[in-house]
Formats: sequence, structure tokens, C-alpha cells
Amino acid sequence: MNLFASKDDLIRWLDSLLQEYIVIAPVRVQEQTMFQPISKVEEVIFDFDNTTLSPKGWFLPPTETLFSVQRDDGQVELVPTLVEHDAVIFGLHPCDAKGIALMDGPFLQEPGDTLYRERRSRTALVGLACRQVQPECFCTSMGSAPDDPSNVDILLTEVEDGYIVQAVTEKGKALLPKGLAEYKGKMHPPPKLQAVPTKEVISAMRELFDDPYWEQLADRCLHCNICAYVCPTCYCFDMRDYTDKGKVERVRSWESCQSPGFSLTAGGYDPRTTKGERLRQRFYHKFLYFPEQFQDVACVGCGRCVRDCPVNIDIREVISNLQQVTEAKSGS
Amino acid sequence: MSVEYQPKVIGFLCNWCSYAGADMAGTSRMGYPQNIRIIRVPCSGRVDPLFVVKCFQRGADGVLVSGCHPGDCHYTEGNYHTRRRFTLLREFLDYLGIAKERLRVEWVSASEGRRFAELLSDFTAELARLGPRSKI
Amino acid sequence: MDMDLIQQIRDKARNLLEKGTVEGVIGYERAGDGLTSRPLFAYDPSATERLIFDETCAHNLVKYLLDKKGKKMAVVVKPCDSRAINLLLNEKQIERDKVFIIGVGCPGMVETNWNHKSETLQAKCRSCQLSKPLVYDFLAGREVERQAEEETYSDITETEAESVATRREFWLEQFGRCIRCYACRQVCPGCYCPVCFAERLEPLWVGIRIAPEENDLWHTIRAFHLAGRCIGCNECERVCPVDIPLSLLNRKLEKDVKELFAFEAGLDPEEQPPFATFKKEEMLEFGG
Amino acid sequence: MGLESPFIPYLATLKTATQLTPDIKLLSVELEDPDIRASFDYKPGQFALLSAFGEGEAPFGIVSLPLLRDGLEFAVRRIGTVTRALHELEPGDTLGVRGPFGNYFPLEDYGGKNIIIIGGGIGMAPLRPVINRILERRDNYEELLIINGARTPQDLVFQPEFPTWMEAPRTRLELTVDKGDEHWEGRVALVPDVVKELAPSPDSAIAIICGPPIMIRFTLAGLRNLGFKDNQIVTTLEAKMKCGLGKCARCNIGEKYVCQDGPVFTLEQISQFLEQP
Repeated sequence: MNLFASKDDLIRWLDSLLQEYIVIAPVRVQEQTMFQPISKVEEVIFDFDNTTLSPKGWFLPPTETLFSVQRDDGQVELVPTLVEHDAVIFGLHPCDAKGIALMDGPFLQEPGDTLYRERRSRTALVGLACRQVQPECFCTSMGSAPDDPSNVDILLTEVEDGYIVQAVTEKGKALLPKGLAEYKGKMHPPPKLQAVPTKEVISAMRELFDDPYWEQLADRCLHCNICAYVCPTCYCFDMRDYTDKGKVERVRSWESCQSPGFSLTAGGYDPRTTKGERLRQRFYHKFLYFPEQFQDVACVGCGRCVRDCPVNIDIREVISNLQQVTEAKSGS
Repeated sequence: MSVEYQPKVIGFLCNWCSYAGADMAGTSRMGYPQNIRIIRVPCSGRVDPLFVVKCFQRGADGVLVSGCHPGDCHYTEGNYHTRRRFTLLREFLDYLGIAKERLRVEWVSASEGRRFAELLSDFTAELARLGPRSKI
Repeated sequence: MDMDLIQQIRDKARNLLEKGTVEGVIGYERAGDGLTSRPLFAYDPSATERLIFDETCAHNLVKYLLDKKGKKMAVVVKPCDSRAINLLLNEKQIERDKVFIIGVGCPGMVETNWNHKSETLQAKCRSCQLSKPLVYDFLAGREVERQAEEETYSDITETEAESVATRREFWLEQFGRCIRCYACRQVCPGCYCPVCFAERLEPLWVGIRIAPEENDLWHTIRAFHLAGRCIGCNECERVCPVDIPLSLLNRKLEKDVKELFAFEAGLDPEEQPPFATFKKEEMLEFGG
Repeated sequence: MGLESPFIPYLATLKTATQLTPDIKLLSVELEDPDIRASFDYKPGQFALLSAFGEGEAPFGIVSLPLLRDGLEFAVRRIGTVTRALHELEPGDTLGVRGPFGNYFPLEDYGGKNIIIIGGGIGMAPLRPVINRILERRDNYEELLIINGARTPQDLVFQPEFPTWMEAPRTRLELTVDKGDEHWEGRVALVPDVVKELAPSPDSAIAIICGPPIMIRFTLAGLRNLGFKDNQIVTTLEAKMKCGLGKCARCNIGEKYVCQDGPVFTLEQISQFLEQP
């Protein structure tokens, strides 16, 4: 049963959530839209294109302390970081919710990542269906949809005078305020998106590994980390100790396969030395290695990398180029 | 209860003149503020601006770079490069919000023990007047 | 679009490839959005038909010459980008006889994002005084009469007029947004150290934390390493995904270097850069 | 609350540090918690991540055998920041251990076979427990040939053990160096050349090799020339590893995660990887 909340209902509800939870919601920061913990409901923006960074940072922060090292009289104690608060992420689009579901693959597989798992189980996801899509969006080609409720606890869909409220999970039901009326209006069809071929190409990935295409594509690649850091599913990280004024912490931070030194060992050995090999890793991890391990492609079609790549390496174009290469190969 | 604020100073002193000058200040018991941690470098020209920025990042209140007087460099011209580099760096750090008074570049010869002691007292007093740096 | 200019670029590029004068041509093609542009590497004469040039071709293609060392390449160069050629010649990073420079007369670049093109000229173009590239082997199009505003550095002087504390707060807020994607470094024609200080582990300069205090060190040193070397293409600011105003750093140094040393990077490949030289009788007020 | 974080190492004490070569130390490490010490079981070829607190973590093959309960041993070559910090530890100091991780050499499957062990430099480290396990169960295996190479005589890693290895039944230890010194009377030759010269037979044999990439490349070619099939050649891969848990994706090569799927692979398996290490 779908419920209905007026905009006032929604704001009152958010306000009440703020009393009990950390609420992470899209806010404006300078020219950016970011998911950030809010202190009051007025900060929240409801109408936005995909945020600059995806909400993955709540579960895998750009930087976090895994544990700190305390020394007392020669005795060493390792003090783990604890997750202390329940949280609600409000307003995430279905593609971003799918991104989180995909990250569950590596982080919840045994041995589970304790911090990730704690945050995941103590965070409720309140999704916001997309009434509009952007030219860079292609979620429907990646197994999601602008109105996909499958990876959130509650899905909100904006209608003329308020929001349709779908409680998807028990966790979502428990979070909702009492007394919302049933929604009896009509459902709006989700906006349409252009299709990007995916499945056919994925099956051909193995044959394309040594294709000169990768070096050609990498010619213009700058090997910055923008695509990986804006991506809702890129999850590579680095770990090192951080010391400051005698305080020692083991820290992990985002890292990307495009970085120099990503696969370089201390002994000086690096399996990937050319630009093409580095760039290829990004696409193979998304479209071959990840699916082999977790049965789904590591792309949700949010379009952030398309939007932000300084040299227009467009993942959709890569997929269709690969399709052309495959066809040319099978044709010859 | 008020603990008197003690600014933390890092001093990069060239081996040939300024380090010897500091040494002289010490051995002749001229007495200078103990807030300084001295790092001996072969030449003031060895001091990479990165060293200075890193000191500030890790909580130094002031940084002193000191070498031979222009014309007296053991390597002939190292300190002329120092002069150019740090003239620009002081401006730049000031622009980034680290007051230029916190970075001093001084020429101190091996015989200027007294001058070293005096300028350090002066520097420390100035830093005390500026007060602790705001977080980072 | 100036089709005449584009045809000249295409003809020249085709000619160079057909004759084998160069192995490849680095130019611009239309981006996937059908509106903006992106770098194109043409190795086959047929690919030269994709070359374009218009007010969206902001990328400084000179950076790519560093990836193609040892190969003879042609590159499409705007007047501002030509300063990067001079910089890299001065620093012995490229060889003049390995580069064929297709210079272009430039109408100025507009602000663009993927699938968005504004009418607004980029700030660097509003004060650009160059009517044609400083160095080229072939000039496509015409010299452009410039009615440039004078570079007054008004935004810099405004920042300078603030208090030290206000500036500190401002910059920490800006650097606090940084996600250390290093796009500013990767796009910069002056950033080519084999191992960047930011990646160096011994000694370790930039800590692993992506946090304001580490980002602050990164941005301070990134900018300062380019003091007297930044040629003002402003690509770093254009590519920054979180809009950190990097030109406020680069142009502050540009302004000070001009005032202190009467030097501008990339104007003359033979001129000694400010940190490679000195005058004995200068800055005598400095130090004791 | 959930289980202990898999990122938190066990605390351990450095018992002894023995200089094996000018840049390699043998660290003998004891886990502090007696229960964990008793349950910390591993096999030759598995690795652990050692923490030098203040620097970070790095992966090392465990070079001891589990039955020797007096400690875990690691051969650490000073090569970067973590290994420098590990070298600077003194007996009694605390370090961290996470593991054991990865797969191992399936020595049970090699019963009744001739074993050829080929190691170069620090590459001998993961092979040491293999040799000692074979010697411990000597009757299970046929001939054992060990070819151990290093740059110079003083870079040969496990010298104190050479007499034991040489005196073991049906065991031959062949040492070689790239460059001798005034005391060296042995071979001066590259490992691949020694393999060629000794020409071990591929019949009912398994070759286990580890060493620098260039040595591996030429040794593989030599073994193939002698008629070794790819499934008779086993190696342990070096890859960038950070988490050891198959999460950080640093050691991802092709469809494999070296920290979980490896580090031990046959050449046959490696040749089927999409991306070649």
C-alpha cells in the first residue's frame, strides 16, 4: 500500500528524524550538491541532479581511521573505531542506492568489513525517485530505473501536491510517521532513458583484452582519479599509518586504479605500466571481474563519470565502441 | 591558572655560518630562548620550501631559515637562491593565511653569536605577540 | 565555427601524416555530447576529418607531448598553450624538432561543462593579449585582433586585503573540499616529476588522510612548484571536480613573480626562469 | 556489536632479529595471546601482514613451520618504509600480525615426486618452509634438488641451514651467485643457466620457483625446454597487497585476487589469467 505525505508532512518527519538520527541529505555547498549530515531541515534540497559525489562516502569515507594505536608504558593497545550513531540517508536516487547494494558484495563478504557492516545495518535509506533524468543518465541499462524501489527502505516519489511514500522494507515501515493516509492518486510513469548496450559486450570482454583499443582510448586519458572518486561503485582503497604529534592511527583512504603506484610493489614490480593497461583495468573490473565475483556489473548508470571526465571518456561510448570492435572481429 | 604561551620554532641553519653562530651563542652563554629546534643543513639553499610548509602543517608557530650573508656563501651562491625563493614563499604563505612574520630569513655569520641570540629573542617575542596559530 | 580555419587544420594534419612528417597529430574533435570538444589523437590520415576547432577547445594539448617523448608529433596549439611549449622547451622536456606546431588564431574559449556551453568567455581569455601563438610551424586561421582587458588581479588584491585569519579560514574551507583526485596535477603541462612529492613515501610529505591539513600541504606545494613556471592555461581549475579556485593561487604567484623578478613564464624559451638565476644586488632589504 | 574487525592485527612480540644478509633480517615473532598462538595454523606458502605501528603494514611469506610453536618467522628485506621500520625493531618490541592469508603449496599432492626448488635472492623466503617440510617428511618424496641463487655470496639467504640441507638424504643443494668475492669458490652463474646445466628431468617432477621477475622469466623458459609442462611448475606471485581480505582490490590481476586466490599458482593457472602478472 502506498502512502501519501504532503511537503509539510515530509518536513515535519525529517525534523523528527533529526532528533534521533544523523540525517545525511543533499545540500548545496558552493556550486556543488553534496550528501552531508544536516543540522536543520531547511538545508535539504529536494530537486537536484545527481550529487557531485555519490553517497558511498557515508559507508566508505574518503578517509577513515580503522583503529588507533595507544602506547602506555610500553604496552600497546589497538583501539578500534566504533560506529556510534544510527543514521538516515535521505533523498538518494535509485542509482545511488544500487551503488550501495553493489558495494555490499566486497564489504560484506566474509570476513566482513566491520565498520562498513555496522554503518550499513545502522543506516536507513530513504530514496527519492527521479522525476527527471539527465542526458548522462543510463540507469535502465544497468539494471535499475528512475523509480526502482529495490535497494532502499523507503521510496518517495514526488507528485503535484506532495510525495507518494512506499515503505519497501520493515526497517522503512518502522521509520515512517504514524497517520499517513493511503495514496489513491495515479502513478506516474518514470521518465524514459536511452538504452546503452551492455550484456552483449560483457560476454565479449575476454576477447577484447589485448585489443589496441585500450591504448588508443588511453591516449587522451589524464589518469586522474575523478571517475573513480565520483563513482558510486568504485571501492579500491589504500591503507597506511598516519602519525601526528605522537598519535598513531591506521587509516584507509580512497585510491584508484588510475593512480601512479596503484599496483607498484615495494620491490619495484608493476604489472601495469602503460596508460592503456591502467585505463583498461577500470573497465575490466567493472564489467568482467566484479560480475564474475558478485554476479552484477559494477556500474549503476548514474552518469557522474560521463559528466565529470575532463577529456570525455564516456563509459557508454566505451561500451558501444567495444561492441563495434566485437562486431568487426566476428565479421572478419 | 595561565601557562605562558611558548611558541614552537624550527630553525634551519646552514652548517657554515649560522649553525656556527648559534653554537657560539651557546658556548659563550649568551642565552637565547629554548623554544627553537635546530636542524642543520649544508646551505640555506638546501631548504626546500616544502620543509617549511611541512613545519607549519605539523604545528610550528614560526620557522627560521638562516644562512651566510649574501656574498659569503660557502657554495658561492646558494643563499642568493634562498633569498629569491623565500621572498616569494613568505608572500605566498601570508596569502594562504600564515602570517609572513612567522617565517624569518636571516643572514648570520659564524662570528655573530650575539646577533643570533638577539634575533631569536626578538622572533620569539614577535611570535608570542601573534599568539598560537589557529588550527592548521 | 570557422570552417576555413578547421579546413586548414585538417589539410595540414592530413598532409603531415601522409608525408610521414609526424607519427600522429594531437588536436580536437567534437565530444560525445555533440556540443563541446575533446582531445583527438589522429594517426591515420582519415582521422583528420574529425578535427575541429572552436570556442570549446579549452584543453591544453601540450601536456600530451610529455607522453609521446621520442615520437614526432604535431599538436594544435592556441596562443596561450604556446607558452607551455616554451616552458617545456626551456626545461628540456621536449625537443623542438620532434614537435610540429599547428598554431591557431583563437577567438577565446567559453566556459563549458559536459553537455553545457555558456556564452561567457573564460576569465583567462578576457585578459589574453596574444593575437597568435608565440611559436608555431604553421598558422591556421588569422591572427586575432584582441581587445583584451588588462589583467588587474583584482580578485587577488581583494583577497590580499582580507585579514590573515580570514584568508586562513577561506583556504581551509576550499581545501577541505578537495578529494585529492590529482586532476589538477595530471592536466598540468608543468607537472611532470617522475615521482610527485605527493606520492613519495620516504620521506613522506603528504599523509594518507584526505583531510584539510593534508590537502593544504598538497595545494600549497603544488602551486609553489609552479611559481615562475605556471603559464596560466588554468586547466587545473577547469578540471577540478569540486571547484577549488586554483587560479587564485596560481595568479597570486604569477603576480608576485612579475613584480619581484619581472618574469612571465613561457614567453621566451631561452630566458632563465626566476629560480634558476639571481642578481646580487636585489632584495637587499631581505634578511639582516 | 559485531565481530572483531578483520583489520585489527594480533599483537606480537619480536623475540629475535637475525641479520641473514646485509639487507635481510629473520624476524622471530611470538603472538601475545596464548589462545591465538595455539590456534594460529598455517601451511608453507601462506603469508601474513606485519604491522610496524607508525608506518603501516606489508605482506610477508611465513617462513617457519607451524609445528615449531616457538614462534612465527619472517624474512624481511629492507626495501621500503614498513620494512625499514621492521628492521629497526628490537627484541621485546611490539608489532602486529594479521593472517594467515592466501593459499599454499599443495605439498601433499607432490608425494612420490622429484622436487626441484629454484629460488633467487629473497625469493628463497617462501621456499624455505617448503624445503623444511619436505625434509621433515623426507620419505614421502623422491629426489630433492635445491638451486639457490643470489647476487653475491653474502646475499645467500638461509646460510645457517645449508649444512642441514646438504646432509639430508637424497638432497642436493646447488648454490650460485651472479658475482663472487675473494672467498667464494662455488658457482658464478645465473640461475637459469644453472637450471640448464643441471638439466633436471621432468619425469615425475615438480619445479617450485620464486625470485625476481627476470629470473623467473628465463627459468621458466629453461624448464619448458627441458620438457616441463606448465602444470609441473609452481610459483608464488608478488603483487601489491594492502588489506589481505580481497576487498581493497590492489592485488587484483585479471580475474584473480592474489591475496585470496593466490599467492601460489601453477604456471598453467597463470597462463589462463586474462591479465599476465
